[in-house]
Amino acid sequence: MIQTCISLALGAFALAMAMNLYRLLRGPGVTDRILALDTLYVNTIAMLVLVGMREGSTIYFEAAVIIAMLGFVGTVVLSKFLIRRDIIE
Amino acid sequence: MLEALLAIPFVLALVVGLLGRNQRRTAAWLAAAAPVAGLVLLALLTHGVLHEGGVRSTTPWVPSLGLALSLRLDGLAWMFAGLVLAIGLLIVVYARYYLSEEDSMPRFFSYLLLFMGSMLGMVVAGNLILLAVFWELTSVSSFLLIGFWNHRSDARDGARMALAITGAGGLALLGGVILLGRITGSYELDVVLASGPQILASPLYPAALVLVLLAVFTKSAQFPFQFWLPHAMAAPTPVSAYLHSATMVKAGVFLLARLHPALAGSDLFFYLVSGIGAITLLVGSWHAIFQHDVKGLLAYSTISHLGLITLLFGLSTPMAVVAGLFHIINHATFKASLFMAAGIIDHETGTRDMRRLGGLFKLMPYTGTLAIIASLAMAGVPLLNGFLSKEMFFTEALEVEGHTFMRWAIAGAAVAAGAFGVAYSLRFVHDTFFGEGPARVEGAPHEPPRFMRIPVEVLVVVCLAVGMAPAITIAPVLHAAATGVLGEGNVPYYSLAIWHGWNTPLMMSLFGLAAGIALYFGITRLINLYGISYDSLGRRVYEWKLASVTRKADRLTQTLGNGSLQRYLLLMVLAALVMGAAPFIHLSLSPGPAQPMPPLGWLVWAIGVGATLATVALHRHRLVALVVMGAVGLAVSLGFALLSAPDLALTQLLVEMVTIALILLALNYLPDESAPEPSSARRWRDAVISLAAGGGVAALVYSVITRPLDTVASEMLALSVPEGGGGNVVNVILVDFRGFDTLGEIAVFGIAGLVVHAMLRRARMLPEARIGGDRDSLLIPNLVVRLLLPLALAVSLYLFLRGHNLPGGGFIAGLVIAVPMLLQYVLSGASYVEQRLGFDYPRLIGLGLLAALLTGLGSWLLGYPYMTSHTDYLAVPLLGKLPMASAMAFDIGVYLVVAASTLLMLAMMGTVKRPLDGRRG
Amino acid sequence: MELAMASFIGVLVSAGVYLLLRARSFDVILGLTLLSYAVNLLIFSMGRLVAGKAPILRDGLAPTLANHADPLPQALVLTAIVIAFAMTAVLVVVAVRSRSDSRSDHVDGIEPRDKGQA
Amino acid sequence: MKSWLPAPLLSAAVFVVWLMLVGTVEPAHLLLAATLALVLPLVAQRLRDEPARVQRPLVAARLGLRVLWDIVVSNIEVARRILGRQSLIHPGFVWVPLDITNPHGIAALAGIITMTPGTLSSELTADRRHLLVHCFHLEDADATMAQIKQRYETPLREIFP
Amino acid sequence: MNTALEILVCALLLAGAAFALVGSWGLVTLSDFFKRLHGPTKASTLGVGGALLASMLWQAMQGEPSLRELLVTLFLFMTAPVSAHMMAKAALALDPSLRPPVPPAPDATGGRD
Amino acid sequence: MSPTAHLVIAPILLPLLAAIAMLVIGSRRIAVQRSIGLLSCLGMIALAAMLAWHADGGATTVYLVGNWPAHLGISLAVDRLAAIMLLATSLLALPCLLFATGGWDRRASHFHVLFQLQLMGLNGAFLTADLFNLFVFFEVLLISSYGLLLSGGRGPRLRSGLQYVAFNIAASTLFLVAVGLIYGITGALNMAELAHRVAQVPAADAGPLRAAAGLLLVVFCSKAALLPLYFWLPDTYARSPAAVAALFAVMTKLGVYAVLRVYTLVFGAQAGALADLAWPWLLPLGAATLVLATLGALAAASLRVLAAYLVVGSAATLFIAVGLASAEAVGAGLYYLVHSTLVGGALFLLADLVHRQRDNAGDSLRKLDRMGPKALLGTMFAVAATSVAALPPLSGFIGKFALLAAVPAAQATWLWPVILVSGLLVLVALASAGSHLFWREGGDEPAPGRVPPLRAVEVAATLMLLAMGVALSVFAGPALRYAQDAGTQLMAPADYIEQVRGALPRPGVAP
Ligand code: NA
Ligand code: NA
Repeated sequence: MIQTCISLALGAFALAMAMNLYRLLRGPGVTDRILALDTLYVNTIAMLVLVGMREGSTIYFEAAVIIAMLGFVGTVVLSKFLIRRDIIE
Repeated sequence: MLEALLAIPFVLALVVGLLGRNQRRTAAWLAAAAPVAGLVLLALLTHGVLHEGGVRSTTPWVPSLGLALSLRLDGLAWMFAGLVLAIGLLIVVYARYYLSEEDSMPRFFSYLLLFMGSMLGMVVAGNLILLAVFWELTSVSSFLLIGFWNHRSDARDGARMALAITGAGGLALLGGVILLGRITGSYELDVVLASGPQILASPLYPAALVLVLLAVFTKSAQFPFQFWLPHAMAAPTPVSAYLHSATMVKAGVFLLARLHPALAGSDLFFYLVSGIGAITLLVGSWHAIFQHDVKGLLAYSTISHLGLITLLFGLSTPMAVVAGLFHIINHATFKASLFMAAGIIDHETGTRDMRRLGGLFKLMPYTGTLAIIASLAMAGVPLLNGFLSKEMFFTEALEVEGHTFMRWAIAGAAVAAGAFGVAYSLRFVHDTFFGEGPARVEGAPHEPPRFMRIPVEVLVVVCLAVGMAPAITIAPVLHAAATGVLGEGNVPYYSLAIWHGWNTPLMMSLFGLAAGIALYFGITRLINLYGISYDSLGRRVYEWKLASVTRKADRLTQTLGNGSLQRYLLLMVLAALVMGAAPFIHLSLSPGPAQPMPPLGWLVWAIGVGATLATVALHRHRLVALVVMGAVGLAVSLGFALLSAPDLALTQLLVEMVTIALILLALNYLPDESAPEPSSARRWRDAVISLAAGGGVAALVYSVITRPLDTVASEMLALSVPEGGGGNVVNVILVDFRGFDTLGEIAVFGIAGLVVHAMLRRARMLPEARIGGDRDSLLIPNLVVRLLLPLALAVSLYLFLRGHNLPGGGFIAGLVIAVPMLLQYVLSGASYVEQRLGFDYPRLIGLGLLAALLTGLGSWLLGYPYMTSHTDYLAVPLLGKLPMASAMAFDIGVYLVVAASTLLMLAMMGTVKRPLDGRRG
Repeated sequence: MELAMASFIGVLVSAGVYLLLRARSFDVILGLTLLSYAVNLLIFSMGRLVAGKAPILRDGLAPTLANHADPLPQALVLTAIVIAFAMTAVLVVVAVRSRSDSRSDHVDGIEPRDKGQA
Repeated sequence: MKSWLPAPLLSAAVFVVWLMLVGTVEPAHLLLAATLALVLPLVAQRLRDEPARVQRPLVAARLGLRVLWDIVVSNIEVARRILGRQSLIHPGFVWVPLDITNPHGIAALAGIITMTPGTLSSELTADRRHLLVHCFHLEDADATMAQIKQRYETPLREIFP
Repeated sequence: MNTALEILVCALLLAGAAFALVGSWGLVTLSDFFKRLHGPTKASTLGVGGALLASMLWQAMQGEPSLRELLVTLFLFMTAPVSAHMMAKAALALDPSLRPPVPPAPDATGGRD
Repeated sequence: MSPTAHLVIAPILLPLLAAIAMLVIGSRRIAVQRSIGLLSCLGMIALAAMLAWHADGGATTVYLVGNWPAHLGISLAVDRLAAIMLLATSLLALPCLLFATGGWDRRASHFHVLFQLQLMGLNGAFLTADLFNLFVFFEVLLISSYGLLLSGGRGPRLRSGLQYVAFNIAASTLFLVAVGLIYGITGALNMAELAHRVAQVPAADAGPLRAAAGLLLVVFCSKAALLPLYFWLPDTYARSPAAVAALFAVMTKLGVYAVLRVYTLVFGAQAGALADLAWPWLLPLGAATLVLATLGALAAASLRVLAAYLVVGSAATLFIAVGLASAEAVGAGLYYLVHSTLVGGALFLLADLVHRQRDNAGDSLRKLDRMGPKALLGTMFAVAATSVAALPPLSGFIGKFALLAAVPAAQATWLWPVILVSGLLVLVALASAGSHLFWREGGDEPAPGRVPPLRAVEVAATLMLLAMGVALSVFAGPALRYAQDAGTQLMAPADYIEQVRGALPRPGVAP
């Protein structure tokens, strides 16, 4: 049962990511794309965790931690660029 | 002794060259010492030459090439060496008084001695390659001598032309002697000269002959290469007298004589050499008549006499060889004296233009007499040496065997050239010493200093002595030389009497004399000689060729290397396409079975491909493209994660973050958009090429990865735990199996930091655009990120410590600390962070590299190769056994370098100064 | 799976090469970045594509290629990623400095329209 | 005390995070965690002007639970609106005047506002007196403002005085 | 017990997935940036949070209890607001007209204490 | 393990250690940096000499880094070829560094560190027996070269630097593609192991493997500046700082080295279906490059561009030697390689001296100007030019003669003219350049103080390189013998393969 649920959830997250991809490619604004990328990252965490569950493996954990902890870096620097252009002042 | 003979001029050249500009006397004395010493040595060697079949010595140089410092003094070499040294001595004396105060005497004599040594080396070389070596050295040293007055453009041009032509000949000679070496198996002259029949029979003979003859014809100014010699007259007169009458131009005919036993005897040789000789004889003597420059006249005369000698060697009969050798000596004496006389005239009047000269006999009768005697010798008037060899030539011309047409042609040419020779000799004498003039000359010409005349006197005396008493003066020398060429016992009988009765040659001589006189006066009657402006066709062809080659080279170079990176990269891509596709003309791709695709894979594929295509589509909008490309990175790292490569996934993620930050930092100084491209054709072309490249790579990849692989990695898996001490095989490979790669990798990474540092620390750049207003403190993100930092440190340490067994390791850990630090920079500003956490990053990089280096060196102490890892368990009370792999210490180095270098790059990018004046650039 | 990987690599190469051949330094940087993704994937896939078999040894699982993906290409890719990053960093800085010094972000340091006059 | 344990809460966090990471409580790791808990905040401290000091742990815990609950509730609420008709959504900005002055408190407030779906803290004025909040569906600006101040700011002012 | 837990795990998974899906759906369909910005917070809170909780429970059921997923959640909860905040600021920077005027400062009594 | 056994790796570690020492000590103390750098260079010469002497026994010495068998770890190997390359590099490096101490090293940040690391990269590339490790060392030396080229640079140097960096990154990318494919097909990276496996590769894999080898060839040829991949070089070299450009004289040789190593060892005569893969391409391309480089030299507008084209030409000449693929030709090529490295370096140094002595015209061959100490510079130029133009008796002549002698009759009909005519045109170009620079004067008298006096170290460094070239001529016998032995060794790689594959790790280490 759980395996089925995991697969369903994976499917849902995959679909979510596909939708993120749509927004990423479609835009229209650059902030939309940043947002899409950010969401893509966040959904990736869930995906990695779910794949780990499905395979009974813990090796995806590090990637999940790294994304959770540092995945926002891209968003922050891109936004900072839009705010100030000079990302390190 | 032979070595000493050769060494003296070179050593003295060096010594003289080092003298100061004002040490003129010392230079002259030292310069004179060289030929004097040489003549003494030569005299000492004479016995060996005349009675012991020559003197030889060999010092190995490059044995594997058959190149040895073989010296060989036989009769021919002896005669030439004598000529070089004796005339050289006279030239030194002459030049001592000829050169003016402005001319650097040490430099002149240094070059002159260099030339003298080269010439000597060429004549005494016993090895063909060595001969070629000295041959080229004469070209080089003559270049320096011709260009001695280098403030004059004619001197520079003349020197370059001479170098180009004779240098080309030298290269041909090199080719020719290599062929001879291939035929005979040796470059040693003794061997080669003894292999005449073998050489003539070889299929390589024509090529070898043509190459050698190219050298001969260029050096001895034979048609059609004769044009360089008149232009070499821009040289100081001593140089002309020495190089362009007595010695260097004789190198060609010397080579003909030298290789006569090896090369002569074929029809090809006969027709080529005598034919070219005859043409040159006529062309040279005819053109000599129309020169206005005294030295120009003498130069064309020299060309013609060299043609005569060449023709004689082409005839190849023993008598012709003797005659050729004889004329070499004779020409050297009278022509050198004439050049010196011309030099005196130039010296005294300031011009060599016969249109302005004239009537000098009244002003300098003594010099005039000497010059007239030498001219008569040149014209082949009886009782002078020129007459004797010319008679021998006429005799030989009449005895050309078997070729009726050639016999008549050559005999005719001989008479015609004789007449021309008389004509130009007359012109020389008449237009300088008699008639009207001198006009428009500087000062009052008078007799030159005593010592300037002596060399001329000596040479004229030789002309007279040889002309009147050949048997006692020149006969032994000639015999020795002829023996050197023809071999012991092969020298024919000949008589050097001045009177052979009323025979055909004498008739020819007399006819020529009469015809020459008639010709000269006829010409002066018919046309105004002074009105002819003369320019050599050869020179024009040469210059046009050179100019057009240079121009074409310039255009081609500009077209090819047009400074366009796009072109260079395109060529690389095309080259790769060609090389990648070439095998499949014959071979085919044969992929194996593929695995089914899991659904998640399609998602990742879609993200990757979609984002990649979007990146290209949007690339002109840079920020957007960058955002979209971020998803490509995510797809790649997801791919890694799903395909069993957690370490890669982590690394890719982290590098991605830093890369984006870096590129954004750069974007601050770049335009927001790429300028539109003018050419859509180019875009389409590039698109097609790109598709081909991508398709090719994809096909290759597909065909490779669907086939089985037998890899060394299976052993690595097996050995990883027992010998590498770690369960994360990727990490064990990185720090142990292939730790040396990693050492290089962190070196690269560290260097990148240093390069960025070096390029930016003093740079001043203005951002592309500025957003006004004060900096936002970004309080909220700031506080979060500062809270995050210690936690990230903990994670980083965690990833580092367990990297050997689980995903992680020094590199990843280093980035995990660098990225939050990057955020600190972004949110708090560089100065804030630097004030509080300012590290000397370059030094940290050094320390990291040191840690890595020393860890590897540790194993030396234990007697193992560099980087042999040692794993041990350290028993610590309370904590139990801790694994202590030396590889982990290595990883500390990685960690330090990665963190320090990343931060250095970001910090440098973030702290670029503005230009002082506020403007770009 | 192999086809997907090969085609992804192919797309990356095409995109990378196309951008590499553009005239602006920034485009070249993007192109090289895409090419570096392609190369990393290429080397990686040379160990063949295996899902769920990370080369991390565990007790009870024989250390063979049947149970684990080929670790060697992974190690190579790690090195390649690092080196590519280092190179990108240098290229970025050079591009920026060149732009600043020559007032053009053209890869040849000069605007095409100025070329005739230069 | 202050010099070598400048931020006890942070130290505790490091300690816990380490143990969570390694997933064991072996003595070696306890010791290591303790060491890190001492050392890492010292490093980080150099970047921080004023450390966060949490005064009322109980209030904090209660606030935490409330936020979690709000997250669930507002998630559902927002999900419903997303799936519903777009024309019914009326987004809007609200400037929330701040009474809280502790920067950590402000940061926490902003974080909570953002994490609870439907509201998004967009900007803080330079004088830290106003927080711009974007609401997914804004019916009554004053009510929303009051709710934020009452539900979150008040406890936060206690936690971060 | 196990079944109950299993059901809980499934519920968390499906709920999380549903929220993530809705959030991303919002990202696709909502009409302007600030509205879209609200969508993903769903994904990052309940969506991922649900998955993480499920994973944690699941591991505990396997006999390998671990709190590491909690760590992921912790980090995510720390960083996600920062992202959103920064993006909002970026959008306001791009189009300053969106920003309503700052009201006058609140009265001093409510201010600093 | 005897201490001398570690000599093999020492040429890599020594410069690394020197660089580290400089970094740790800090960049402010220039005197210390100079001392460390010069000592390191001297040490490298000593090491290279010892290795060369050792290699002359004919044996290939293998060093197993990390004590792993060659196919698992990374191994280094020294044969005559490697020894020659090491020696040439270290001999070039010392004068270059000395030249830089004349003042450039103060202006370019991290100069000394980067210089040492570039040497580390070069030495590593020459020593390694592993294809991927070769890539890594390529990158080490490339990135150092970027730094050396660009540090302290502005304007035009940055422009050509951008091209150089981008071009080389693209080439490195291609390198990785090729190495990846080769691994994917053979499953190994060690070149000896590869040699073994390539010979047995199944027919189905031959196509992709040939393609991979072809791509690799493109990479090496782009480093070595072979047609059509040389166009980037002249600008870059001409705009490099002198000491750096001079050191770069060895970089094109690195490409040639890599071709020689890989295509004799891995895809050489014994490689079965892939045998002798490179030679058919190299000979015509080498000849064509030689012609074009010669034309470039003829058209060069400045002495440094001229020198750069001569570098291209010398690499092309080497490719002709390599393409002939015979022991004699390769031997001649190796001798020529050392010669052209030293003399090419000297020419760049000299060009810089000239450049600074001509206040207004620099080293332009179009503009006229006055020159400071003409006699000294002119003599140095004459010696260098004589050597470069392959005029006797200097090393260039011997190298070219050896090469001509090694051309088989079949190819001689077209190769000789190419080599000889290009030699002539180079001679013409150099004679024109020399006569323009040293014989023609014009322009204004430079303002007092504008032309700095020649610095003794710089002149000494240039003279040192020239003297090395002269020594190479005087000792041409043993030098050429060594080179030809190296050629023989290369053309029969069985011993190398056996030594590397058969090298046993030292037993007894307890992990
Ligand atoms: Na080991
Ligand atoms: Na380790």
